[in-house]
Amino acid sequence: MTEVRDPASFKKYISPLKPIWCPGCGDYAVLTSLAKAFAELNLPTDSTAVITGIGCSSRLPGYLNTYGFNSIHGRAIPIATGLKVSRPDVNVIVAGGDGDMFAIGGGHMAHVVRRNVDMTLLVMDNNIYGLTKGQASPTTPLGTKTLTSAYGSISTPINTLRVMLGYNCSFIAQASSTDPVHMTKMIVEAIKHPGFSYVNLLSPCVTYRGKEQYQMIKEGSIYLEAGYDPSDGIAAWKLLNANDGKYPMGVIYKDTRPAYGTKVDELRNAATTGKEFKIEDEVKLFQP
Amino acid sequence: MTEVRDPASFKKYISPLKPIWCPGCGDYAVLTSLAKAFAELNLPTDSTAVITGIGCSSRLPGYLNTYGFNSIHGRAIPIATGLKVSRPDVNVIVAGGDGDMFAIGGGHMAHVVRRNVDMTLLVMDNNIYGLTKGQASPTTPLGTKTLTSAYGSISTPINTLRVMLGYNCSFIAQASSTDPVHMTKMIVEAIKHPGFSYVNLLSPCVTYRGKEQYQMIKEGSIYLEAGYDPSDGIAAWKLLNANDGKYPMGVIYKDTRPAYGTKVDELRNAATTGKEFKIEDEVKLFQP
Amino acid sequence: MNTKDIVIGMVGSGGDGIVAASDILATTAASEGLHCMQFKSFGPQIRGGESSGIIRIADHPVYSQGEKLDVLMAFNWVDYQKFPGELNCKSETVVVTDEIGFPDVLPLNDGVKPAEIFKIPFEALVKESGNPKAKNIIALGLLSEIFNLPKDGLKKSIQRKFGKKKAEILEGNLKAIDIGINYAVSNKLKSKLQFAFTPSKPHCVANGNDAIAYGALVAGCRFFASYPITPASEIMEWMGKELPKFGGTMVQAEDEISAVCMVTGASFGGVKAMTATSGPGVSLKVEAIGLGTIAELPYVVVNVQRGGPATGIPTKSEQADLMQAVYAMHGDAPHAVMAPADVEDCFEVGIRAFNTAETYQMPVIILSDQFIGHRKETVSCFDAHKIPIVSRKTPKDPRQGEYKRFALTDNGVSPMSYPGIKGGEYTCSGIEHNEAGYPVSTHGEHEKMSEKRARKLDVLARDYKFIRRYGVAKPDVGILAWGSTKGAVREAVELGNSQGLKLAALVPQLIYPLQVKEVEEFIKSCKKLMIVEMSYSGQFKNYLGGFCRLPENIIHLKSSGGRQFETGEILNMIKGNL
Amino acid sequence: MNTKDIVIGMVGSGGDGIVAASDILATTAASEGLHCMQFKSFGPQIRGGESSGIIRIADHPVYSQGEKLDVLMAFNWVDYQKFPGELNCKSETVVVTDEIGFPDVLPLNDGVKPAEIFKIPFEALVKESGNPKAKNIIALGLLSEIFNLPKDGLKKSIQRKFGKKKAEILEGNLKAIDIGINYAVSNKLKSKLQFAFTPSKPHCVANGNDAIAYGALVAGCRFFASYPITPASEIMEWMGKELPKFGGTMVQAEDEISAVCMVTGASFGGVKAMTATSGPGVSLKVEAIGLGTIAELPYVVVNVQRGGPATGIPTKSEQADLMQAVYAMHGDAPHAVMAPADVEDCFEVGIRAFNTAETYQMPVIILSDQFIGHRKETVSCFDAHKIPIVSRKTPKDPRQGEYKRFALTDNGVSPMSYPGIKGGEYTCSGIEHNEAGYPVSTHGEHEKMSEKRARKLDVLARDYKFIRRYGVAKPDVGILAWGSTKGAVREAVELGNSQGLKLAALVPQLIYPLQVKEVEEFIKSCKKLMIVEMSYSGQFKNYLGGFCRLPENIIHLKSSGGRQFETGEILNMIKGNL
Ligand SMILES: Cc1ncc(C[n+]2csc(CCOP(=O)(O)OP(=O)(O)O)c2C)c(N)n1
Ligand SMILES: Cc1ncc(C[n+]2csc(CCOP(=O)(O)OP(=O)(O)O)c2C)c(N)n1
Ligand code: SF4
Ligand code: SF4
Ligand SMILES: [Mg+2]
Ligand SMILES: [Mg+2]
Repeated sequence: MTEVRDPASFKKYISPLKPIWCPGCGDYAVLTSLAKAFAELNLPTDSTAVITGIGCSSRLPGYLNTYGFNSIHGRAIPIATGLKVSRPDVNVIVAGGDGDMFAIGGGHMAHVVRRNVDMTLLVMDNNIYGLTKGQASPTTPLGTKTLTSAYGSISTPINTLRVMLGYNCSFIAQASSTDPVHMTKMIVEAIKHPGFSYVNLLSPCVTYRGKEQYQMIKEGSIYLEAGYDPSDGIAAWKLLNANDGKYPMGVIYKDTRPAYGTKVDELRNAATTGKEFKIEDEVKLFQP
Repeated sequence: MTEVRDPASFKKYISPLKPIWCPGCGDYAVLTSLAKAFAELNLPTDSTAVITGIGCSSRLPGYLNTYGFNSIHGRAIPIATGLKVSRPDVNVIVAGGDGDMFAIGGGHMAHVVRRNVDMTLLVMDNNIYGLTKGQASPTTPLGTKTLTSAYGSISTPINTLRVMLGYNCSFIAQASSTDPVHMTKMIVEAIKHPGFSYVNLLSPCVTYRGKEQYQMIKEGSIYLEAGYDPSDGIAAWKLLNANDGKYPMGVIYKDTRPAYGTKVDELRNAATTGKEFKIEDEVKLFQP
Repeated sequence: MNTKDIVIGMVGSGGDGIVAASDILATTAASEGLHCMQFKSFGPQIRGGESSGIIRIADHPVYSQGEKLDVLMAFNWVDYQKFPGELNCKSETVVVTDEIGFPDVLPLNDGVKPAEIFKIPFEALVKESGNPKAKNIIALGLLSEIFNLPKDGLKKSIQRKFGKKKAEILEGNLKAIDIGINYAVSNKLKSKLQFAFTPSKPHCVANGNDAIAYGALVAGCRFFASYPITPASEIMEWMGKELPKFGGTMVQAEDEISAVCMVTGASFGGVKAMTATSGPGVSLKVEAIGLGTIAELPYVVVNVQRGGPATGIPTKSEQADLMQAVYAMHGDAPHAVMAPADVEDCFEVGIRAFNTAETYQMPVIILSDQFIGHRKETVSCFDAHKIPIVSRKTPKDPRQGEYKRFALTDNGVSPMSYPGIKGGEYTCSGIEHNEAGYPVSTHGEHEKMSEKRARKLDVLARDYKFIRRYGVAKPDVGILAWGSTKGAVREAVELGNSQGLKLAALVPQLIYPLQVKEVEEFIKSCKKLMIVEMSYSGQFKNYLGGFCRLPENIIHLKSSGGRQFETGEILNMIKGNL
Repeated sequence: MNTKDIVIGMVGSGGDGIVAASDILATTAASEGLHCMQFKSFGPQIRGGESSGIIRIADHPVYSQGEKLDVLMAFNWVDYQKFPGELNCKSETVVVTDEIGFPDVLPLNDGVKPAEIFKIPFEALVKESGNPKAKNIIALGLLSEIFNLPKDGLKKSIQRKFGKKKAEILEGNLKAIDIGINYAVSNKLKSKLQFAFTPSKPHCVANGNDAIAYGALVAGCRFFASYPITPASEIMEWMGKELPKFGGTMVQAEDEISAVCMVTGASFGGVKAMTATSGPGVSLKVEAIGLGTIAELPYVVVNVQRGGPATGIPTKSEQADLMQAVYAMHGDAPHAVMAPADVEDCFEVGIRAFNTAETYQMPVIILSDQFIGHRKETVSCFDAHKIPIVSRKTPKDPRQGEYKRFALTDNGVSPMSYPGIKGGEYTCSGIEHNEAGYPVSTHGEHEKMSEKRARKLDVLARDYKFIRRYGVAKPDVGILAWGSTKGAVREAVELGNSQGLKLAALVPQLIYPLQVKEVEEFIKSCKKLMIVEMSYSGQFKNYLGGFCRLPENIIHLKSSGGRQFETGEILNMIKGNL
């Protein structure tokens, strides 16, 4: 589907560091799809930054030749926000696990959405805490036995797509490691979107959720058809409330609000009203 | 509307401490309405606890004769969760401001909702940070000039009702300080609801948002009619996406999922399978 | 009696305009070239509650809030009693008060009887002015006549304050001043206490929070993210207004964690960045600051301390976040802590903190406090070009795959790239790493990197030049203090020495790393050591003891917050220990 | 040579079953009544990467991981080199290894040449077993024959481990043991090093994390909330399984802030509660713990320390969260810190921490570390009734409006009510308050309450009875250490004294408040003081210096984490300083 300009050019985005990921982990496909998206968009490595928290998935930046930040658990979004707002010229990708982004980091989500900071969030959702070796995550299905739910999980999982729609996220899409070509396409669309874009990536954890996860995703995937209108919020809501165990794949919702950067520019214009300010003149503020 | 058993009996819930609130603050009506709801439900002061964070609104517990906790900014929900889960016999009310609950405390919301802890959340929403003297809050309208938005706020406010619906909150209602009788009624229904219930209380801050807030709320209030079916999530979504500047008043959404306590009980049954455990026998877990 | 140094306390209810009046007095002092220090205190009520203000005006520099009040202007005595320990009178105090509600027994401490009492028919005067809100301005007119405060300056200040409003408002206030003056003149209200002053060149007047903000702007700060909190919010509010004028951005974050993380991201992006908060906020930022230490990111965190622990007393000052600033981060986490000691120092520390952060690539915590942050003080006009501005060292022409972000160097500082620098691409991380930034987990590599990061502190402690020392070379009593206690300490040293004592004080600006050599030399130079601090548990003493062998018998003046040390109290303790 | 004390290192790749093998050896030792200490180490790979295990087995109690390896069982040498500094050989080390991939030059430190080398045709033996996963079990059979390890115990352990699985799995593993034994017998593989042991009554075997969890359960903990983190997650996982059996609840919180706040709520509700985490988690809990100190809420926070700062080295041990545990909270925030020194101590500290929290109504931080938390160790069987359980003091028959939650008392402790107690209704808060719990903001009331809260620490330091001291009464060198370094220190003291040195050690269990009297007495009793700690910056020394005047010349053995001290290294440093 996606046409990569030079089929091999994505390799220049991949660093020599060997991933610590388990053989078969869904994150390998994310890494490659992301590099391919970079290649397709021809993003320069030096003006692109991939910001993550902590988790298996959050190791991502180390395996890329762009600028990267493998920070602390749950804080990729505010770190990326600080970077993007102060350096609007940098292409900023935020990535992380379901735990990183929706448990400890969940409090930042409503706010990055309402600011509509122009960057792309990739959640590598495996329904488990991988790095810490198999505890329940916010998206672990009810009843699942994990290290921290010995008798089966009793908390309803978060439907993250629905939650993002509730926040009024400017771009919402879904893809999975079972279909890397589609994943690349979704990432490209998300990066192109002006404003905050979110792509949920179903990325199996073969070690703590089993290889069956691949099968499950494959069987549940429903690709959105041409007739689907992602600008219709009511339709999107209905889609995400179907409760049919299916995974809608594609762009689920999209609007055209102005991004934060645009609003910051307007604010600066309002503040300066065209004037030039000199740092030493600020002392006037303190004169009696 | 609401029938208080003994019109004066609510007074026993009010403590002798004089509120620090400004004259005219909407929070006075919340205090009285809550006391009246307690009276209506005849809740014993010693088995009722009101848990808040920090803010003008969060001073609430001090003015009540129940148990109370005026804790730290943004943490009322997890504190209340710990209390309720470990002491299911206590009636737990969580309350706080729009900043307390949706800025610093926002990360807890999705999780208390998915656990569906049986308690009632009252957000005293004044669209501003009152206690710190007038900075923008997550619900401050776009363009508003505040101490921290000298050139007008540039972040889209959170539609908290819509966000809670996105979380799949088990009970969502709205009331306002302009109509304390209706407020009492909503609080009573929320407390009665098994599972997590949320009531958004529009409570004007006369000092930092002006007395006009009362007028605005009064004019914008639309009471949900008898025909409205709060169990219909799609209808609720449509209502909250109307973008007509109106405030729907009443029970907006309601479902019947089992509460956390019920699930904990089931889990315990699964763990014990009817057996009695002795503390000293646990040593067997360490025998070779 | 003529005085060149007068302390005026004012107290009243919400509508009385106490704060506005004392602000006007501060501007008056500054515009007449006098020196002043002014601070305010409020009751718990959000609005309309009791408030009080104390202002000290002198024709020489002042370092503390002064001793007890020379003048107490009490609109009413119920409110007066809501500030126990804050508005302390003595038998020389002159009281100006409303004739209505004058109590049979004045509720002053220890039955103190004031030297003079002027009872004023405020109701009538307000009626005369036709403006129910003019009481405070009338009072200023009265005070200026009774105590010979600068009347022209006062009118100028009124002009400044109300000049931009409608003409009738300005006129009304000028009239109110005259009503006050005229009443005093016609009733021959003249105190024995007369303020004797010679006007000179105007000073600037600033509070510590604004001064830090301006310092940061001058240092090159162009990104600021924060979350509102008393008593630090003014920094954010100032930044929100001024940064956009210089192409910068202030973001109000959703919480303090987010704020420091935004700053982390900006720093990673090569932009000078700051966040400001108070104790509760720092408590939340601890994890991220730890990240800054190992990722070696330069940025500044301001803590305007308030009473703790937890929510504590948000509107009052304390010095009990010291240990937190130094030690809160888990692991060995090298960073720096600096403390301004007065408002002027806030501006300089604002600049030096950025210079330090950029030079050593580490987070720098500025420990201010409510006393400095909220008080207004006359300062010599801030010079944006006094302190040279330092920016981080970047790699020259780095090559991808070869560039070592964490190269081991003599001083521990490695050239740092950021997005936009071609070939400098690297992955920044909070995981222990090797020189290239790749994750490692052996003791050997951890030890090497721990050593590298710690080395930066050694170099900083060695190279930091500013040492603040007062008094004689070989003191009988030498005082170690920090931050806002400097004021009373400095004054105690100068007053004590003028009385024939031999005192000295050392007040470091760089708190961590401690400049052990300088501190130990000071300690050795003293016959007896005194430590003064506003922390019940005596954190500064504990802190110093961790690095220096303290002498066995120390005079330790410590107190929990919510008040300020007085010069006399320090001197008395010294005298009692000589 | 016969030995009663053997240290066996094992290393291999992911599928090799190193960890399982060393676990089986630990159970074997415990079931034979021997003593052991066992620990593991992994490469960065999430799964399938290299792993290593070291186990020390002896017929007497062991306190440390022992000196260098007596036996190294290396499945391959590429993996061996991924653990530099962890699998240290000496010239007496006996090597057992695969004949395939045997290198020309063994990559041992400093060119050490092993005493004996046994090359094993593992491929053939695995083929013989018919089970590609049996390599580790075959190796155990081999080792047991070569070094005379307890064969019966080994088989019993296999039985236990696989007894609940399918019969063929059990049989396959028993067969694998025999294949190993038989190969060694028929090839006369007998080392000169023979383990000489006398079986006795079985011990328990536990890791520190499980031991703390059980201690807490015994102490009455019925609510536990936490967020997963290495190396603390096992506490939560244990609690999740066991608490529901006793009517308790484990909640996996959305983050660490939430976890400690849930615990705060439970404590407010009168329920004993705990949370467990590691450094990054504590960094996030700081604000809430501060709340616990002023709201005077009893609960327990466990920090299983790992390498810092920030993410640092999650899988390795360090002792650099000490200052954080004591000082991270803003304001003066009285609480207690306790440190277990070994696995058995974890159980006791688990109980004592709750007793302390409940008695003094304050948060108690348990500072464990990865070394204790993850290692398996034989312990005398935990006695649930050994330490009396303490619960909080509640008010008798309180009356609403009269009950004073924060009543000033002699020891600072005020009777504490909770929901359900009629008349005990009060508003708990983090705002400074008076005795009734109402908000206050004056210095005077703040001082009073600061004093009350601090007093509890004085009483605790005075009344805490457990003092851990080893060695002679008047040592030439006295060692101060804490936590997991106890092992090597204790062994160094005993070994040194057996060699004619005069050594002693003090290892406090109560870290904060410091029992200054006892520590100072100890210091005075020593000719020379040594401080041993696993922190690059030397936090323990800084900490002690804050409260005690330390002697001028201290022997300071400090190191960043990621390794353990060896007995010999401590003794050598002592000898070099005598
Ligand atoms: C503050 C903090 N808390 C906890 C941890 C431990 N931790 C590391 S990764 C992780 C969760 C990993 O799950 P997820 O985010 O879903 O990523 P995955 O590994 O599944 O890709 C946790 C809890 C940490 N590093 N820091
Ligand atoms: C950790 C922390 N950050 C910041 C503050 C300062 N603070 C106190 S209340 C408040 C916000 C108040 O707004 P809201 O929650 O809407 O309550 P309101 O006063 O409007 O009722 C803030 C920022 C604090 N006390 N603690
Ligand atoms: S543990 Fe799971 S998520 Fe982590 S690397 Fe392995 S397969 Fe991937
Ligand atoms: S500041 Fe606003 S919210 Fe606070 S008490 Fe006053 S009116 Fe109410
Ligand atoms: Mg995950
Ligand atoms: Mg509000």
